[in-house]
Amino acid sequence: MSAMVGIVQFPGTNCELDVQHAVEQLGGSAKILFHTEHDLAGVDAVVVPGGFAHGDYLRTGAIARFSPVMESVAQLAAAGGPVVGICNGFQVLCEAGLLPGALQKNAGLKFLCESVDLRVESTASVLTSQARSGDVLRIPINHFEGNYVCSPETLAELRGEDRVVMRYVDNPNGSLDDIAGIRNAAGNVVGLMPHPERASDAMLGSDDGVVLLRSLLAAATKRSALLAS
Amino acid sequence: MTDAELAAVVDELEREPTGLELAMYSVMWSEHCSYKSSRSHLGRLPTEAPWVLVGPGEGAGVIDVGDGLAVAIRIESHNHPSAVEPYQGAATGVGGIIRDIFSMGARPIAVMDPLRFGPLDDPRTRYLFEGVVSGISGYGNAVGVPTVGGEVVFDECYTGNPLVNVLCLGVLPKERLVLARAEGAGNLAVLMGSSTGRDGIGGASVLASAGFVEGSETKRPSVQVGDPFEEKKLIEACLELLDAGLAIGVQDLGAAGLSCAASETAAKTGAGMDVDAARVAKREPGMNPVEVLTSESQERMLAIVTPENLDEVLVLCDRWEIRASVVGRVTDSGRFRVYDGYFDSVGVPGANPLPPLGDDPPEVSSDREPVADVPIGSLGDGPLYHRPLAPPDDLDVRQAADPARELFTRFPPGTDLSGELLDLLASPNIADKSWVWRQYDHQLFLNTVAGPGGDASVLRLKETEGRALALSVDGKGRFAALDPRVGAQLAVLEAARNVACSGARPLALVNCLNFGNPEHPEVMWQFSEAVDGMGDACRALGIPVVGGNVSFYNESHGVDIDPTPVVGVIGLIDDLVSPPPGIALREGDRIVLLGATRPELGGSEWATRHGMRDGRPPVADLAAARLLHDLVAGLATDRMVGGLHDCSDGGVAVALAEMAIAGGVGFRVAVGDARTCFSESASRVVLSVGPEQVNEVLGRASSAKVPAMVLGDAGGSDLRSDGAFSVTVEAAERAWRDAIPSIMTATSDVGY
Amino acid sequence: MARYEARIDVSHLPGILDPQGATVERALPALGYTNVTQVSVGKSIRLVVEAENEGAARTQVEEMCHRLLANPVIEAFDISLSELVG
Amino acid sequence: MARYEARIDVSHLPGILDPQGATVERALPALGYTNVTQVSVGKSIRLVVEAENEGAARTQVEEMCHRLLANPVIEAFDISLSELVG
Ligand SMILES: Nc1ncnc2c1ncn2[C@@H]1O[C@H](COP(=O)(O)OP(=O)(O)O)[C@@H](O)[C@H]1O
Ligand SMILES: [Mg+2]
Repeated sequence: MSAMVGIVQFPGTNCELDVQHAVEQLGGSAKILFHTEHDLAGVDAVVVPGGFAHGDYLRTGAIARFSPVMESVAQLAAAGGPVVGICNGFQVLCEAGLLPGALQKNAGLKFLCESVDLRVESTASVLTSQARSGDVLRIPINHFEGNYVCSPETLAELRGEDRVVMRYVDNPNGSLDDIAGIRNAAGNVVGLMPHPERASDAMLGSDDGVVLLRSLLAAATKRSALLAS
Repeated sequence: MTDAELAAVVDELEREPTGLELAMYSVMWSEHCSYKSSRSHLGRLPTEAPWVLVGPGEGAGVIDVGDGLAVAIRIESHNHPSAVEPYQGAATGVGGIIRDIFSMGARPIAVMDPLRFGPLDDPRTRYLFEGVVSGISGYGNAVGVPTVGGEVVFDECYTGNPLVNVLCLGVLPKERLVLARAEGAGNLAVLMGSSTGRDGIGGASVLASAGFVEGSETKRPSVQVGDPFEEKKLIEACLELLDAGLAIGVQDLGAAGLSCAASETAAKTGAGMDVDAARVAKREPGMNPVEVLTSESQERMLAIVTPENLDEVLVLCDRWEIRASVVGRVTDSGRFRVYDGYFDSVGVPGANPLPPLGDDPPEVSSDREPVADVPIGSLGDGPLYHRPLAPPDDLDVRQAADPARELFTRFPPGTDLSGELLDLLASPNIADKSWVWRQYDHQLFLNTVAGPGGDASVLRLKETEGRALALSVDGKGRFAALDPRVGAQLAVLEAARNVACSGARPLALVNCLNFGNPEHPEVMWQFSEAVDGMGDACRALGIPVVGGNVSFYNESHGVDIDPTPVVGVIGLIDDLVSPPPGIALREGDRIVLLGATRPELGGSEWATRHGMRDGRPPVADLAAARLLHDLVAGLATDRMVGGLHDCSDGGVAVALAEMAIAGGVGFRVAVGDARTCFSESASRVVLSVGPEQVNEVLGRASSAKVPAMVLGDAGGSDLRSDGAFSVTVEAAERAWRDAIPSIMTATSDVGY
Repeated sequence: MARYEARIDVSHLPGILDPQGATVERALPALGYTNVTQVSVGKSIRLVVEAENEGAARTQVEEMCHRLLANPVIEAFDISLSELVG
Repeated sequence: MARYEARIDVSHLPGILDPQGATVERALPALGYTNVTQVSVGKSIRLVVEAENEGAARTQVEEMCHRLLANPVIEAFDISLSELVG
């Protein structure tokens, strides 16, 4: 049986079916996890997808992180399971404390939906294991709050531990140190603002996101094998 | 409401109306809700085709696109609310049109936004432009419906009265199609979504049915605030309800709020409806039935459900964290009755419920006399006007002018037109609009094969084997001002031509008719002419009109806007195996122009930039257009071209420049003098064709009886037309790309 | 010239929908707070303005609120000023 | 039980860039305001809480701020309470 990717759906989430479609196009299996669920039964990896959980009201991710499903996601993360937050999902993971820092409004105070170039910086993560360091991928961003900030100490730590997973080649939103994505120390929790699922089919203009989704599927498969043994 | 209308109400009821009845009739019989000035004309539009499942008159038009799939489409204006509060006006416009689509059982998958403002050198205009675009972005993105294309036009006639039109498209499995119908006495009307507030009271009638006076304080209380999060939950809940077969019908609450939604659903089946105002969740204490029934609070839907299904419906709504309560009951009385305290919480009449928390007990709760009791059909059956028509006095004079002659004198053959070309590229009407559409999520759902920035937007239908939709919205107000009949035809032709450029065949059209004050005979004449022109063009191209919207009273300080019929055309691509060619020039290609060029500059962008607004619009040769569209769709489908682009604003010189910028490659052509460079002759398309395919392309054109001419070659880094202009691709791109952002950032003097 | 710190509280006009406030209010019980009502979320703006005197400072801040900082169509504002010394 | 109105002012931590404040500050000179500096834009939250006494109310509101209303990574908060009578 192939590994199962769980995709979290909060009220207001809108990229869950897109991630599911992209995963399935690559031969993976995925299912939607409603935010009220406590049980991740049978899921080998979790994606917290993009959208506007709870309308992004108050702060992006602020309310979502209290959802029952997030407790289980935190447990999975603690147990070394792959957890990836894309866009709004990245914001939720930061609010939940699974990743450090926060995402503020873009420097230009405008929503941005466009393709950007991303440089892969660290391959020691469940999202980039199959990419090469230095690769430049063209992947769309789609956010108003993608401007990463953290304390100087956190930044030093992220840099020192090779935890910046991807950087913008041409910073679109004012993000600190051009950060587009980061990982936790173990590399099993990753957050990134760009949307790999939107770059997973040449028909849509780019398939540069496929290598990221494949990395995630590989990590899920590995975990599923680990649990089986 | 006029005296005659009031007399008609008294006639209908055979007594004086109650306060609530009067309020309901006055909103329902407003221009906005009743189409009383336009109805007598709209019947002249063609509406039928074998693939049309639902035509005009319902929430949205629905067409069959094959493979068991149908598409719902509709367009609406939100002009007046956007002039008062641009962000919220535009946001709630998007919210409203999306509700029209999912109330048919369709999942909304795309929005388009044809917009019109005054010139950008006016600070108020910049404020409106910025606010409207952020409102569409803020609402559309958060509600999770991509905005895949649109239009922005700047013209002085819109300075006091901007136009904000929004189109929405949804897909549905054919068997999920539902019409908003209330049937079966004893069935319940469940109000879902936001609480009902005092916002938007009298909105439809006050804002859309009267001229707009800038800065008018009195209209401010009716500003509505959009809540895209609530709407997103409503979309999911309503589609789940329909999928599970739990609702007989759902109806959105739009203009005239609950009075319209509740009466309309029942009037369509000849049933009756009792509504209990006390059962409606209110945002503020002390709201009376008049306020409750006419409130236009956003994000509300009415579902008709059987009593047996009620519990399941409430559970489903609870799962999506939306409020739901029984507020009405279907009857067979043929009457629309409103009570204030009549139902218990599960819709059993005759009970005497506790008032909602914080409310005083309704005064009339115990006697259970209705506070309104009217024949149910009468609300929707407003007056019908045959308003007088007369062409504007100055029309002959305006049409007699010939800007081509004057411009030819100023720019005789041999004049270097490089500066003119750069100036046109930097005109906000022609310049790059990515400042706008970058703010819109235009990719959600992974359907967007061609997004904004080209001719038509192309959406694949993932649920099918390779089918795709092409969409374009266009309006030609300046042409319509000079000849409304021809102007309307040209709008249809341009939208259809854009769709053809992606290889699609047109299936249907929706229109948004933005006009001035219908009490002016000139405006009604323009309207009538435009309807005829649109009808003719649609018939010639075989495109049925499946829906529309009329917006009158677009005027400021007594001056009407140019007549602005906007159309959206949707086309179908049967088998999309790779992205359509797009507009980019390809190095080494030959450049071919299809269609005939005449010295037509009346109403053109070039003439307007030189202060000339008069003349005649380009000829709209409908038969020639049809031949061109068929030829072009075939060339695109068979991938006979590397790129192709519709020729419209700014003429062939601008079309070529846009293709060069997109391809990052120059060209050398001979397009003649100023009159042919910038002429806006209709029904032309520029092709970038591989040298080995040129002969076949020319052959196909000749057998299709479409004029075709090789203009020159693509290559190099200059845009050159012999004896006319020569600029670098870089300079052209800079002029085109920087125009709007530099105006919008250099002058961040926007304020309220 | 004196310097004043202005603290401007921008809130929704009564009767105008406040989706943020409503959403936060709905979220609180799940966090164990069942005793909280009437949540509203507005903006709080701080700035420093140089002016002749407090009256002049207030007039200017009010004007800025009308023109830029608050949207008079849907928002109300409330200004408090304090002089900065040194 | 008494009822308290809490007014919570959420602002950016010093050293954390405030994109909204920066934008407003940049826009002001074009409007003719050249004497305004240190603009910051934060949130102002109001709510009503029922509690035994002011101390209990404050403790709860503080906890709500820590957990939900403010993000300690980037924001500071300031609470003022007033008892509602009647
Ligand atoms: N308001 C808008 N929203 C989204 N896209 C827009 C908007 N205005 C223009 N666009 C996009 O920019 C491109 C160029 O627009 P336009 O010049 O009006 O095209 P055309 O002349 O071919 O009709 C189109 O793809 C259009 O969809
Ligand atoms: Mg076009």
